[in-house]
Amino acid sequence: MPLDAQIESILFWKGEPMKVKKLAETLNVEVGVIEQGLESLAAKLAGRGVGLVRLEDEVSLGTSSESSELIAKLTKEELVKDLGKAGLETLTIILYKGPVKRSDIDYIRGVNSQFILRNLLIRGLIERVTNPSDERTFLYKPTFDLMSYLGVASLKDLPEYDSSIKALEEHLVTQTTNETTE
Amino acid sequence: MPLDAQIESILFWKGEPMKVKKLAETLNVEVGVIEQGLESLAAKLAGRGVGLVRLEDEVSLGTSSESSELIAKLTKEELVKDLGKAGLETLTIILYKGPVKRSDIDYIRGVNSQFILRNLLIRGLIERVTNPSDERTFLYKPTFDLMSYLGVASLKDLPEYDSSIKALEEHLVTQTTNETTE
Amino acid sequence: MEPFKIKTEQFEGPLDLLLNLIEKRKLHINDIALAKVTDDFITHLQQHQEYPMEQSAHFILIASTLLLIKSKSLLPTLELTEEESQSIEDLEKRLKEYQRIKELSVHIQKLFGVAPIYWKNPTKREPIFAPDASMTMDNLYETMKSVLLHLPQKKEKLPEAVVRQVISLEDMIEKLTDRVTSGLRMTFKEFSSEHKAEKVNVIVSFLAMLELVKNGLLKVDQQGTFDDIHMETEGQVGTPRYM
Repeated sequence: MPLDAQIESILFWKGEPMKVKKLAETLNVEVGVIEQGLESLAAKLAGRGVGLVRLEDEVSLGTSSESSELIAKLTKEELVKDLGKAGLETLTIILYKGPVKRSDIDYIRGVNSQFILRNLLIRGLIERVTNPSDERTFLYKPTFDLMSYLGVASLKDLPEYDSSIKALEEHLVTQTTNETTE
Repeated sequence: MPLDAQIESILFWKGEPMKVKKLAETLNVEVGVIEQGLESLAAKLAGRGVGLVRLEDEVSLGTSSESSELIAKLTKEELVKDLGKAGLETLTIILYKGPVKRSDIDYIRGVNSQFILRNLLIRGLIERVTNPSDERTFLYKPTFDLMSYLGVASLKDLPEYDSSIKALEEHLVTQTTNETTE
Repeated sequence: MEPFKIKTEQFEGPLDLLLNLIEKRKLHINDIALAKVTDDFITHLQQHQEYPMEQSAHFILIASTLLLIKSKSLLPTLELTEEESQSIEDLEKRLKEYQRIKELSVHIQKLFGVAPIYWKNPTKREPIFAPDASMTMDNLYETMKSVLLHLPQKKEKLPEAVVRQVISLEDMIEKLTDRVTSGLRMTFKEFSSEHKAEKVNVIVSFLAMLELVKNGLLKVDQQGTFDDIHMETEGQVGTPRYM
């Protein structure tokens, strides 16, 4: 059984996002080999009813976005589509800039984002992880459920993703130098 | 999107067997057409990690038989894995507050608990029952096995049961009232 | 310039309001645009006093930077400290970044919930009772205590510095009003030198002064480019209408 098929089996069985590293351990190969397997799997799934969704170091299988109307008819779960202005702004910052500190979100929006972040966390649209460069703070990043709502298989598929990442990073550099005066 | 891909999407999402007739209704075609689509899907899935399983008038997707060893290994791992902080936290809330809605657990923890609940269910630590006051939602409660493992005859035997419940309830009330203003 | 009519719209914060004002006038983000919308911004603040304490603190901080910009445009001789120039520069940068986020958020709005990807429903499995060594009564109780301890606070405490500045704004208006009603002829330099302890007071004095100017309570004249600004009352001075 080829590696891409093995990966497909595991992801199907799991039905949840899985770390690439975990796949490598399970299949007893290097991470690089898994990455190749994932590429090959993605190619084989092209045009099919199921596709590979990637977010940072995790992957998951999901229905292809062409079939969402079909599934929407079958599912009883109603998607809560209302984000509100604050939610929309905050999600945009996290999507195009994440993982991002709360202070950065507050700085860009000019208001305290505590409540809206909590709201988005509870809705499962974002997640909070410990900041690797400062253990006392957190970083906010998108979840697979957010990808699901947006119907994108990768952040790179978001409109203007590449150009905006660059623009925002330039801002961030100037901001970090200013931060010491705050 | 070709019919076989549409069928694949639906069966993938469903996660359990589905009647061929139901597929025909959903896709608004004759049963015979679905049968052709299934044949074509089976052909496309040959040699892959996921295959079509047929049982009388029902079909489902399942991991291919070559991967059964791999899956058995993962299943075992899942059961012995550490619950972790998030798992223990969720379990504690269900023990004290159960039967409890998922949204209440999410509010109390301030994060989404979807995957953790799934793991606790698989491990037989909690069970899911239909919410008597809202049939579309579920309530989570500790299993009998868990109670006897802990040696508690009743939830009231848990340390500081009354005061903890009171604090949780108060929080849930303020949460709900805040919610409407956001 | 005519004060811009602002619809009763819910703004997410001072930057949201400011951006809205600039975009309504079809201006690019720069100091000229900011000076132009300063009055609109202050007007909005006066008409919407219902913002909660913390919110209005953020608004007032931005307002003081705006008034600084406006003052500079009215009085080119006004020397800005490095910190003041920095705060002006910062405001422009933040606005530009916020504007970019707003543009991008249009994409997100269009995508959200339209063609979702669905995950696989969990396949039914017979549960196998598999407890974990961490599941002891002690641990469960400790975990409950920690859960209760970490229940989110209803309101986050307002940073003290912010509160102090808000309060000083009101003080300053009161003091300035007292001074001018006594018909005293004074210069802005004298007035602000009484409070040189804190830079923010200078801004706030300006704010108060400009506010009074706008309400027609004061006449400001500047004799020469490098002269001080003279302030004097024009007839009867009432309490500034800050309600």
